[in-house]
Amino acid sequence: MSARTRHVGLPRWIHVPALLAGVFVVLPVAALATRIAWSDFPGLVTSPAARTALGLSLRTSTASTLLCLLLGIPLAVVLARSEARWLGVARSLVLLPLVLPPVVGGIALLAAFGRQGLLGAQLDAWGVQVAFSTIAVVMAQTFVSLPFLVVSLEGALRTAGERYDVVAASLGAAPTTVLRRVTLPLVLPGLASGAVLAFARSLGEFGATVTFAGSLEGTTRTLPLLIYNLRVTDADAAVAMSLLLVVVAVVVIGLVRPRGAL
Amino acid sequence: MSARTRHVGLPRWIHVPALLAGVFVVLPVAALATRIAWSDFPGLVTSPAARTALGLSLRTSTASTLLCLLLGIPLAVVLARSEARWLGVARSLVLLPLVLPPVVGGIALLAAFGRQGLLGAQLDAWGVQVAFSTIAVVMAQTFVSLPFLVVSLEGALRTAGERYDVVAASLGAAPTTVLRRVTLPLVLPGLASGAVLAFARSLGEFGATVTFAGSLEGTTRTLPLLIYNLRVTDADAAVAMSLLLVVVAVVVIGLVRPRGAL
Amino acid sequence: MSLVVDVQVADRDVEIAFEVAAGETVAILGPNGAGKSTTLDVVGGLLRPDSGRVVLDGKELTGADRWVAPHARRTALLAQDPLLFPHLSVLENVAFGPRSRGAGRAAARETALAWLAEVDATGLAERRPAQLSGGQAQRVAVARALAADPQLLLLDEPMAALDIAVAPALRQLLRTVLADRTAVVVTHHVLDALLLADRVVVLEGGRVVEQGPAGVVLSRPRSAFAARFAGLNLVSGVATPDGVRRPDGSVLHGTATDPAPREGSEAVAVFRPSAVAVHREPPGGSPRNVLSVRVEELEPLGDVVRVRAGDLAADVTVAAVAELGLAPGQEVSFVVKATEVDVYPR
Amino acid sequence: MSLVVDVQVADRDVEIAFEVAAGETVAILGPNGAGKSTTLDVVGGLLRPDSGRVVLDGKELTGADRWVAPHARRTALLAQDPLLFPHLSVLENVAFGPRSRGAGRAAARETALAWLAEVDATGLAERRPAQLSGGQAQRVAVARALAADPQLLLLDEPMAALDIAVAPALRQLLRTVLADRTAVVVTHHVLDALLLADRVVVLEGGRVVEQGPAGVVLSRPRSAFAARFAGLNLVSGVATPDGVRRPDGSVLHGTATDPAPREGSEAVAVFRPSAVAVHREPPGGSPRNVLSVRVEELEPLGDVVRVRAGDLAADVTVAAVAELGLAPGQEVSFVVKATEVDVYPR
Amino acid sequence: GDDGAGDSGGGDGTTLTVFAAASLTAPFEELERTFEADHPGVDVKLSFGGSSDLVAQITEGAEADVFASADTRNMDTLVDAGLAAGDPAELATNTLAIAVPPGNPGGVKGLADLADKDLNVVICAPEVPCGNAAVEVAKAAGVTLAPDSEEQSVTDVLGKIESGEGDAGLVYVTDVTAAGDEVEGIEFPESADVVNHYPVVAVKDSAHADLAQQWVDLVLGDGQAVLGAAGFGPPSP
Ligand SMILES: Nc1ncnc2c1ncn2[C@@H]1O[C@H](COP(=O)(O)OP(=O)(O)OP(=O)(O)O)[C@@H](O)[C@H]1O
Ligand SMILES: Nc1ncnc2c1ncn2[C@@H]1O[C@H](COP(=O)(O)OP(=O)(O)OP(=O)(O)O)[C@@H](O)[C@H]1O
Ligand code: MOO
Ligand SMILES: [Mg+2]
Ligand SMILES: [Mg+2]
Repeated sequence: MSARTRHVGLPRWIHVPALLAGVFVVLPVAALATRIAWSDFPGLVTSPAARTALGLSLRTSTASTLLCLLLGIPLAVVLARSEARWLGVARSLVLLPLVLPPVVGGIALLAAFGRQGLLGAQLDAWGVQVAFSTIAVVMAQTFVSLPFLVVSLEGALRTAGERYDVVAASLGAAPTTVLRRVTLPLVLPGLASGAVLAFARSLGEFGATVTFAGSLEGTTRTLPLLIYNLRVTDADAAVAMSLLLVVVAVVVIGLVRPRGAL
Repeated sequence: MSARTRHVGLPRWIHVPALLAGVFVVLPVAALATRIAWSDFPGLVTSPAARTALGLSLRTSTASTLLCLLLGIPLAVVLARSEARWLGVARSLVLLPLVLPPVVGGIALLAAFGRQGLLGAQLDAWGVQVAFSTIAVVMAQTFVSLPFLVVSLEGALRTAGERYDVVAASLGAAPTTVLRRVTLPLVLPGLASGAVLAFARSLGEFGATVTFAGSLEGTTRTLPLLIYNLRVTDADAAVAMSLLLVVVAVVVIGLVRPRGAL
Repeated sequence: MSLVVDVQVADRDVEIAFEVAAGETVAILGPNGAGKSTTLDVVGGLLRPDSGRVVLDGKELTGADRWVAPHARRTALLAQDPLLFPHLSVLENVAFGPRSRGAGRAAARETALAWLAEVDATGLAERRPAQLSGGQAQRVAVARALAADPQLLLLDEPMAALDIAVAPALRQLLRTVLADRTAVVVTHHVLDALLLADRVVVLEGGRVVEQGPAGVVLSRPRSAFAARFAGLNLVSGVATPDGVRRPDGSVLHGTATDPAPREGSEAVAVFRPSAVAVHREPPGGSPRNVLSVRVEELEPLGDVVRVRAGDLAADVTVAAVAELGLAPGQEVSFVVKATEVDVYPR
Repeated sequence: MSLVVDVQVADRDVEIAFEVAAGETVAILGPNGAGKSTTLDVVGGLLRPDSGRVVLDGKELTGADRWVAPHARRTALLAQDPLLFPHLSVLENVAFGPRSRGAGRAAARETALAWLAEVDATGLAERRPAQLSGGQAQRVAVARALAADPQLLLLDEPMAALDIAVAPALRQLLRTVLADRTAVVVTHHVLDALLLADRVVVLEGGRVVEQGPAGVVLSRPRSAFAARFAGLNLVSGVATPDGVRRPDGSVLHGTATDPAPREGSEAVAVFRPSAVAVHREPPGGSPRNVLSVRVEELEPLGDVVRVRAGDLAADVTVAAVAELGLAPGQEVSFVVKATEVDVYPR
Repeated sequence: GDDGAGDSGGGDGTTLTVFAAASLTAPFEELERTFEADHPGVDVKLSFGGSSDLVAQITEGAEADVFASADTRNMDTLVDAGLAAGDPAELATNTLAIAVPPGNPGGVKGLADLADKDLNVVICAPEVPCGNAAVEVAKAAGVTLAPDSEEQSVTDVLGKIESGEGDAGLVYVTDVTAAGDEVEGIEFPESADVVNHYPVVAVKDSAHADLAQQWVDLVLGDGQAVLGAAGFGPPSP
């Protein structure tokens, strides 16, 4: 069969539910936008509190995305390439943060890394203080975002297969070289998709952060936390910042996605 | 090249970060489990409040997963098969619920479907009251879970390609028959993965639900909301129910996943 | 159920017109990119031409303001890759067409079983496509296409993917099946064209360059491609009393056959590669044609090696290749006796 | 850089031993599933045998307690699919091997350019693999394998994916390249074995069934596969004064060649398909061998058709096929003159 | 409540929906049992949350029969929206206390210690009632608090103290009582300067106006003992 695509039409009715789905997702965001006095918008989103929170959000989300890449790439590679039986279980466990309500995720993180947590005494002895620090924010974001990266990347690795890796090895490339110069470059689109999903999820993270890291301006109060706070006293500002968040996310997704398919 | 796999070893160091990643995800959940008096566990998770909340969670998550399938399958098919330029934008928009902090998602849903929302007057006129009802819970869960289904399924559809669809059409199958008997059966594993992700996300949904649907026992108080409520007054029960949620999720994932790859 | 095709696809530079009579099988031949698959796609409704029409049995399927969807055309397209639905059993695959056309479950099953028997695959009914060998799969694909009860059967290189062991049986099957059907077959094999088709249409560069009864076109080709396809050497030029004068002035001596070409008219000289001897130096003696050529390719064909040089080919033994030290780039002489060269009008 | 292979892979029922002298090229022949790729994989370090050893130039690569990783072996494996890294340019592809072996960027680039020149692909250096034709890609793959400076080159059907137009040029290139290298080539083409290899090793069912100089094995095969591969008919039995007695008692008359087989010893009778005439009825007359067979396959080969019946084959013209109405299943007589049959010891 | 049947009037009985500030959880759950015992066939459904969330929900159309707020500001919002049936009545008062983890690892003695930067101090964000109260108390006492986190709700503050992350937090007296053994409470004299008032009102257009009023009456009458036991102070005169 030729590479050229030959098209079969879609049933016409299918556009109705598809449109409905699109509207269901987009309408609420659009409705949010109608809630806002656009003349105040610039002022609202450039207030010191907003700028501080946005800066913190971008910094922590970037850090947690990097951490996700650092931890998630090796995990995805091992999951995709090993054939051990226990990996089936491991693959299910990695999805846990996806099911846990973020607040429970925060409680779980406290149970593990809090002062009285499993590793608390150990961390204390090393002089590491995660409570109420920006590190805690990054950890919370990483915890909830890691599955996104791992799932996307593992799928891409399995799809790509191992043929080029074998060729590279037979040309004299050591395993690390194969990974760096062949395996990963080949799954770049999948990796980009995974990183975008992880970044987006980090940017929106609220429950685990507020539970595990607390909420202090400039240190732990990310944009979602500020929005939650302002919701009561300054609904306009909250809505404006929500839209800001949406815009930031769309820009990031737009910048990364065209190069690879999601 | 033969179908037989030929293996290239992984670099040995890669198991270190991979293990670290696994530990980072699993340790908190394990730590949570150590917090619990196991003798009390059965009593805690079978209290009337817990049973009511679990039942509600299972019912609403099932409903929202079905709704995701109903809306998401057509959307994914259209996104995967059409080549219109504007679909790039549409694809980005579908990801919005992923970035929005769930609480903001809830606000947005109120802005669209609440009494004072964009469609509020219209819905009121029809006598439909969605906010703060069980329907609202399902809507909130659907809103946050839809992107998971659409992203998984679209990827699977693109990977599968259109070759069999063309064959089916040339054998006389109308577009709807092609969809039902060829296109969808062929992407069943991707569809199953997407549904599992959507179900898991629905099961853990908290922020959008509490904001858009409130927290009323039996009507809108799902398991995550109950856990949040109990967290202070009855921490043991909260932890026990969190583990219950984890177990339910793992069982569901385990039941569905072996048949398809994620 | 006659077929009239007259279509233009501008961006592929394709302009093709031909007809297929009711019950007739036409083979489409032509080099890669000639427009063969494009033609089948247009007829099957998978591609919309820029202009032109496709008329099946008097009913316009594609026209200026008419467009019948692929599934409503009653044409069945069988590609070179069998593409059996992997999630259905063999029986369900074959029953797919009848079911899609509205037959009930039991009726479709019966039709399917009948066609499976026809292709000698009854025993495979319950298997999944993954459990079939390549040849079995292709046979089932044929049954599936036929069970859809098409008014017109379109086959795109139906045997290209088959290994040498199963091709003959399938060719035999198609021969029976196509005998009284309207069909269009794209093929790269002379034997297929000869055994399956009543007529052949030869495409080159998106145009029909030659057409006619299969036997005539393949034994007395007039176009370069048809000659190469039939495994014959063809030299075209102007008729002389005892041969053909090429554009460079040299004359290839041959024997004029049946309608002898008028002197001075366009004519072709045709001879078989096995009639060509290869020499390192031009040999002496006279009743022979000697052509100086540069070897371009050596291509193994069974126990002989085909030596290609430009448009011409010679078949020699493996031993001769070794003896002459033949290799691409070498200058050699192709020698062919005049009695082996047929000359006829172009 | 001699190679010694003596390995067993139990679950594939493969037990193979052979040697390759320094600078020698060995062709591995054999039917599908004979263990050819398995052998290359073991030598290349992609598969660990159950027992046995692989020794390259005195250094044990695979042994009872020794295992050199694929990337440290200095062997380069070139598969039939070129598998150029799609994200790298042609130049970067070719430079990949040198870079991996530790060469600096500039040095690797220079090596790569030299090899690209060697395969006549300098002009393609900046292209992406997707922008290459199949033949160009295969040429670049050869350059890439050679640039890795392997002590041993392993080629697995390097020309199987090539269309007829580019195969000859690549064959020519490999001929030059392999002339003074230690290499193992898996091939299904007699011409490749003849032109590229010094020696051939024939595998069947995971065992070596025949080996020897390429010319000898292909012109005087002793195994059924080698005969089929060389396009020859082979009948084995016991030597009689004027031919070979088959197990069924019938005698195939032929001419004993050079070392005439001792009467009563195992011997083979070999003849070319083109020496076989096909008749519908057994003909009268005597100096001929007449074999009654049932036609199994008709296979087009250039301008002749190969008629297969069991282990035997006859080449006839397309016209003869039509005239005799040949079709699979038919009972016919294969007739071959005794002078066309070579008899020699097995 | 024990079944999740309907929105407002499930089964053969009647459902009374009470929206109440989260800090009222324990006493209201006890009063639910009392009320249901006195009104056979009536199912009381309680919805707890931040007062401001609850007001927002009611204005967005949630069907509530009674609303009990943790502060007057949010009650005013409801009244201004015209959703209150009559004037709100005060049902209790509440004051702040310092919550510390069991054993008081930070050695906290009084409000002044909450200015210690070396301690992990957790308070509510100024936007929520308890945070507003914390700011006022500190101002009145002339103490500059050094918070490590300004939480979204009392619940979040208690969560940090229970888990031992925080050494000291400012919450309501009643929250300390509700949390039981998980935290220790330290009362401090300056708390008297800032008293939080809890108003309650029946919601306008309630389908069960009578029952709603009866709930209000219960809370203001017999319920006072239960509220007192939970640590609340009596309504201000
Ligand atoms: N999708 C397409 N868009 C534009 N041109 C195309 C497309 N597909 C094919 N073509 C061009 O149209 C011409 C005819 O292609 P077609 O596939 O019909 O050839 P073919 O005769 O079937 O060749 P082959 O023997 O290689 O299958 C070629 O020049 C080809 O490059
Ligand atoms: N991964 C595997 N596990 C078990 N057996 C295998 C595996 N791969 C191949 N085999 C078997 O090993 C035998 C040798 O296979 P191999 O691939 O070496 O054959 P080959 O000679 O290369 O054949 P071909 O000409 O088809 O490439 C075959 O019987 C095959 O079925
Ligand atoms: O409104 Mo609250 O929950 O008492 O701070
Ligand atoms: Mg084609
Ligand atoms: Mg092989």
